Amino acid sequence: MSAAVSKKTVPTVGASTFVYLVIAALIASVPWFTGNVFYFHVGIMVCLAAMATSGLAVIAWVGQLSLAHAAFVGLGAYTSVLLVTRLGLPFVVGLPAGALVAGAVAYLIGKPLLRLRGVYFVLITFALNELFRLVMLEFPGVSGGSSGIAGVPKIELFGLVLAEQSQVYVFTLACLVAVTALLYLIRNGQLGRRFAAVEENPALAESSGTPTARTQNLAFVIGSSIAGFTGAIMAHYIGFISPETFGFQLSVSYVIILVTGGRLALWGPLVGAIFLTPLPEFLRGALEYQHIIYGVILIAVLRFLPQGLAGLSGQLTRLKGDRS
Amino acid sequence: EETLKIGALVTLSGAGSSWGQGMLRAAELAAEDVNKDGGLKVGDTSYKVQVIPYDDSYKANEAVTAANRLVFEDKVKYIIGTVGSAPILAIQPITEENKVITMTLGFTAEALSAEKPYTFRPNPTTAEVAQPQIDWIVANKGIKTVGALFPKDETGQAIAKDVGQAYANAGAELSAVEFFERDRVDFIPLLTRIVAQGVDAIELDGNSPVTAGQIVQQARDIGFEGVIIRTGGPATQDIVNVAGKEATEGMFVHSAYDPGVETAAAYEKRYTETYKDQMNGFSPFFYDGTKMLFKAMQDAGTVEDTDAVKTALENLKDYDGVLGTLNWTGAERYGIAHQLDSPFYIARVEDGSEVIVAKCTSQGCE
Amino acid sequence: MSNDLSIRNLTVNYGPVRALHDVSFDVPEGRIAALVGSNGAGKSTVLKAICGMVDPVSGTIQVGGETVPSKPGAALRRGVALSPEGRRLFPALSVEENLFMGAYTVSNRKARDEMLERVYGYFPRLKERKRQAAGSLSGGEQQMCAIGRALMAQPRVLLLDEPSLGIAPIIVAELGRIIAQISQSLGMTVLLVEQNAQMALSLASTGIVLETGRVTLTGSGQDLLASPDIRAAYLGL
Amino acid sequence: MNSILNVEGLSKRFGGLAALSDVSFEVERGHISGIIGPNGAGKTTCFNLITGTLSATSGKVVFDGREITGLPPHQVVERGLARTFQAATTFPKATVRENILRGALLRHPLGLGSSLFGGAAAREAEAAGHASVEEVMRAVGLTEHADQIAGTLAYGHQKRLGVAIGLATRPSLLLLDEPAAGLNPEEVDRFGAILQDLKRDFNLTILIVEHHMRLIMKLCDHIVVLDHGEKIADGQPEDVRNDQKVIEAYLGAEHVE
Amino acid sequence: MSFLIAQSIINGVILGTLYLMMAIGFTLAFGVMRIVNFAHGEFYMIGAFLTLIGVKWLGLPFPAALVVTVVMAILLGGLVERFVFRPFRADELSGMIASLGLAMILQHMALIIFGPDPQSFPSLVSGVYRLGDLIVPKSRALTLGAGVVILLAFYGFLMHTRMGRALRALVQDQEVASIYGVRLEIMYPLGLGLGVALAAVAGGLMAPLFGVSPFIGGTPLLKAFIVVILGGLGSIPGAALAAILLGLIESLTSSFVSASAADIVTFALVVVVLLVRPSGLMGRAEA
Ligand SMILES: Nc1ncnc2c1ncn2[C@@H]1O[C@H](COP(=O)(O)OP(=O)(O)OP(=O)(O)O)[C@@H](O)[C@H]1O
Ligand SMILES: Nc1ncnc2c1ncn2[C@@H]1O[C@H](COP(=O)(O)OP(=O)(O)OP(=O)(O)O)[C@@H](O)[C@H]1O
Ligand SMILES: [Mg+2]
Ligand SMILES: [Mg+2]
Repeated sequence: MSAAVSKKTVPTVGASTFVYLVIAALIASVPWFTGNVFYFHVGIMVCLAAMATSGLAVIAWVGQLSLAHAAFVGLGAYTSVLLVTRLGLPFVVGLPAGALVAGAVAYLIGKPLLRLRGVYFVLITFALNELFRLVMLEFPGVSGGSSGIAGVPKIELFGLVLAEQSQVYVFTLACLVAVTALLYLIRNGQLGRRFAAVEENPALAESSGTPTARTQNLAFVIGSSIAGFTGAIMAHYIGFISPETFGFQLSVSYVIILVTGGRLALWGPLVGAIFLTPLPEFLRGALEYQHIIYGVILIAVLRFLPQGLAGLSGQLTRLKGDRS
Repeated sequence: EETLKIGALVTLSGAGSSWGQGMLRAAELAAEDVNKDGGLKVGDTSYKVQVIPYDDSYKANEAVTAANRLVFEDKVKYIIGTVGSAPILAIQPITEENKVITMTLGFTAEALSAEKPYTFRPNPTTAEVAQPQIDWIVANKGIKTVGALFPKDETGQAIAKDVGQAYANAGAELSAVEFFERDRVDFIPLLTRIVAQGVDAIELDGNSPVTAGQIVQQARDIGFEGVIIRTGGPATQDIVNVAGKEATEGMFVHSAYDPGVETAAAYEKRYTETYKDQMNGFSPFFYDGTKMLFKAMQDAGTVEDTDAVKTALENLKDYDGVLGTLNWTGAERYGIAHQLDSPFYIARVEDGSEVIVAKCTSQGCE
Repeated sequence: MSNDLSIRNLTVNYGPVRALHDVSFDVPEGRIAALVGSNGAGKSTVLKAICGMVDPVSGTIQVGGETVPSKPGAALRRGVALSPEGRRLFPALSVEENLFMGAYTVSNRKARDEMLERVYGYFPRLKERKRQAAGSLSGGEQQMCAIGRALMAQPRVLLLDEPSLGIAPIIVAELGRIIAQISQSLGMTVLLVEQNAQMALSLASTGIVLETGRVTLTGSGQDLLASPDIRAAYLGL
Repeated sequence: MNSILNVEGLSKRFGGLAALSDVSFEVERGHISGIIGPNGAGKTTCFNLITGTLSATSGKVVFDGREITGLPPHQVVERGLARTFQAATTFPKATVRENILRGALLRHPLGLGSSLFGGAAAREAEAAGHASVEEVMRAVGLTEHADQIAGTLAYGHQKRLGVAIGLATRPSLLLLDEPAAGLNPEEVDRFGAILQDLKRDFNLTILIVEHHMRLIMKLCDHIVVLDHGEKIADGQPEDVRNDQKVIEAYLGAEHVE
Repeated sequence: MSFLIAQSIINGVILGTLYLMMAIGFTLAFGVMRIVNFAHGEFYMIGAFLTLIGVKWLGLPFPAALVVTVVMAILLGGLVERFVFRPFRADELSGMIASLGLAMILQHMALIIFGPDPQSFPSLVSGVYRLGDLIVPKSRALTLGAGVVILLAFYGFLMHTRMGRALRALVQDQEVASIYGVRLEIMYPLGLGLGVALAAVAGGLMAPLFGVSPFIGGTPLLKAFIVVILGGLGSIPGAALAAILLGLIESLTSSFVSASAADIVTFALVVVVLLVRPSGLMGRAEA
């Protein structure tokens, strides 16, 4: 029974935080060392995955696991793409609108939805994600139907078109830093305390004055907005969206990133995305074996790092401690 | 000797992998041909052709990542792929901008256009084959009404339109059309409804081989005795596997090649012997397509300047492929002549095998 | 008279915290022993160690002269059943199914059904509620079910962790009689952890006092009941 | 009479079972009142109905002059009516201090902005919260366990922590469901004294469910007795203790003095 | 019209029973073992292949091939429990992710071994039973009959035997179950083995109807999800009700509205049911 060893981290900006920041900065600058466009592309994908998963993490902090996250990424994507392509609005309007619409939808469905807990929530969100996909397919006038929408304009910030992958990378990196900072603030403030209370014991939390429904809904709205925000960037970077893009598999991939990264750790989404997003690239050469190897790695990580990759450093320290 | 890298961005996992594998192997066999003779001679240089296969899992996002890697990391100038429509649309911004020539299977009409000069499609789509084949069948079998089931995706919807138009032109009517969600395995309710409308024939075009097989089996199960037609997309063997010989007896299918044509039969033989596996019907198109690409490089005298190669490829006339005489067409339909025009056949299924009953070109069948 | 349960030098750690130091005591066959001590003294830990729910650092546990390995289930196969702290019923199973789970290893159907009737006799409320999901019982009803479940195993050694917790006074008195009766007529050896030291010690032939993980006093139940220290510390007199 | 809580005709059915039928009583401000009754009598159900954890089949609950029937639990707490649970109920992965702090949040709330971005208000609230936590910990005797993870506490300590979390919400009426279960008689006595102190220091009214008769009889100003979901007696400890129905249903012969 | 309605109802009930079979192994793993088993569909696929191997390669009669499939599947399930799920017994979420990994491994192994193309499966029976104008394909009637027998046997085992009870108890509190003598090392693999066997037998039974390829697992997984959500966690009667309902909806909407409406109606129903009755049609309240 070692389940009881997690601790509420008291915010201390000490040496270790500094070390982490330096490491993070080093990792972030890898694409420049190589100078290869492909590395910038992978870097962008890592940032996008980490951002979307951060949204999922916020929802996980209140003890809920959403399999509808891809649908919210999709909502953001479609919102922004439609605003930009149909109404000719600039991306800088489409981006926040994407986040806003995703958040608004989360707010509307959150109340009835969040009465469900645990696996039921997992399952209903799965159904919702499918529903999103089916509904989008049903209205091709809006969504482009199954053909999707191709030729989405590139990201443009106040007249500056981000045509190069390296530029997009800088932009997504900045967004990721902002999202991570937001997560940090949530977690270390009163809100984080409420989230944790709801996660650990909702009945007690409710009875000691935390409005669990509203708190969960807030987390759901924040998380889904982050998803929508990510979706908008993703759509304009990839340049193509279709309902299939935001299927259940994408939701699952975020869940995998979250759990392997560390479900309750602040750095979980980031660490998970840095590890898992480029992983297929290392395995690509193995072709038909690549998915088998991926599956094995996934199971091994879960098996040997139950706290996720973000728990790795803690586990190592403990190991060292045991030896000495 | 130098190396010429060709990307094979195809689907190797999930439901599209039948096609993906057929395309990849076509490229490999084509590469083997030139490598065997000491490499591809372009100008004064001999290139050893290396095929770099990547899997896109039939997903747009994956395809974009793989395309980025092929174009920027592996620095390929030629890509065989993608299988799917969504992936090709998703990677075109990268490939077109970087002047990478792609040969896609994607059935979407949008894949080819004047704005996308580096994309070619070396296989006919329903749009090309439907009319002549349907004209022939409608005339020969006296069909008035036809029922059809299509998957509710890009390909299914495009095909439904083309096929419906073709039947109308041929003087029949596609009177009962159903779209269904992928993953569906039970078609009895839909077939019940279609059969209740008293259709003369059921059209299978646009469905994956497995689905087509299930539809055939279930249609026969509920007692449908009319004609079953598969207009486009070679998949007879798979359909027979799923539905059984009994149910498929007398079905009319599209066939990409006539085993009577020697070169085609030889390719199939080589394929099955090399890979110990039955050949996917699209494979020969991509074998020919890759070979045409090689020829274009030789004609252009360069592998680097894809503009020149592209022009050379466009200029290939009456290319003598394993499937017969091949040309580019499609200027009317797509605004650019990057669509392969090849002969094809109508076959009747007898005891699980195809028996050719008519030979067609885009002009008509006999 | 042989000792049915014999604990020798039992030491248990929870991570860096030592919960039990060198605990030793014996319970003679067919007798009742009471283990008393304040919150956090380590009483429940003793019972968990016997059942293999925690791994001792050192020490041995013997039942009927045989050493019990520290593995869940091992104690049961040597005839030890526990009614655990916090009831820990199987909440989605019905009351009766919970009781049957107690008799999981009892292969004699007749013996099982006799014991079931006996348990229902002790706690008629359980019979009224036998189809109700155990998780929706009231606190006291759950406690009865947990005791009944342990009885259903027909153990030679019965471990009860605070059986009177949450039980109404009228049933507490009844509970005392039941425990005395199962020890006498069924010949079970009982190790009783209780906050209600008055009841426990008056039933027990042996009393063991645990303080911060150490045995500080053992003696007959009567002697301990009479001891002024005990009266002050545990009986509130 | 100056009552802080009025329960009027409260009933609850679970399928065919009437767990509580038409129960009415009042709790006087500043008093310690008790609910007793045999196992399954409906005491916990009654608490659940008052605090909104369950919704009543019928009946009405008035707290501090305002009806609170049907309000969700967190609103009930916000109005000053807190409860503890019968089973040991904590935030098991957090420390004792953090547990209590989560209860204390209620009286030191922050807006979304200052919760996220700190500032003087946040620091002040945080400090006030911590001060309040220390006070509560001292009152229930958990100070020495302040940094232990709640899930690893001994049972008795977990129960105390439950009371502490309730107290931290600074209620005017505190409902305690068997708070002394798992304490030995000496500790029960001490706990009784603590309750008296709490009542005075925190200006509390207390409604308590307990099976420790000594505690109940000594502590309570007023007692309600439930049996089979119905109120069978209601009055001063002496009256209740000598009520024949109560003796038969609940106390048993032993307690007749 | 009334003919079409009657026929649709028959089709729907048959279809529902097929769905129930696809779902039941998942329900077991989910409701009893608390594993959201994303590899369920792959086990179905493996069952289909095992039966295919038995019938086509070993020349066994179909029932014998099915029995071999069940035995192999139980063994496979036991092994998988031992080497994949064991560390996650107390952790639903990690178990779920592990099952995703497992699904990838299994599907791609099948892809490598058998190739992507569908395999031919000899059909067992052909023709239809006719009740007046109404039609029941014999092949489906056969599968249906076998399925119902298997389901009833399984339900009896789970609800009314000592082992079944132990399985259900285990998941609620493995520590207490084990101190009452339930052997975890046997029961966990057995429980998962049974779930896998149920999936595999469904695959084997439906192979003649729907064909065999490495990708046939998607449908049963999806249907299982829906059936479980609708029916309620771990409730077998609930699953039965949900599956029949699903079959009827699909059949009736497909016959009278359109096929794509059927899917939207299905998912909308799922959402509505869960909002009204969060624990599913017949589920218990706790989640
Ligand atoms: N899982 C655990 N991890 C760490 N410490 C623990 C754990 N369980 C118990 N402890 C500690 O071990 C000590 C003994 O606990 P135990 O539960 O045996 O006490 P007890 O005598 O049964 O108390 P109570 O009368 O309150 O039930 C306590 O200090 C407790 O905090
Ligand atoms: N969800 C439920 N479903 C069915 N019956 C229930 C449910 N909850 C409680 N009950 C029943 O209602 C009755 C009252 O329960 P309650 O918990 O209120 O009793 P109590 O007075 O608190 O008893 P105790 O002193 O044992 O804690 C009990 O008989 C219990 O079995
Ligand atoms: Mg204890
Ligand atoms: Mg109670």
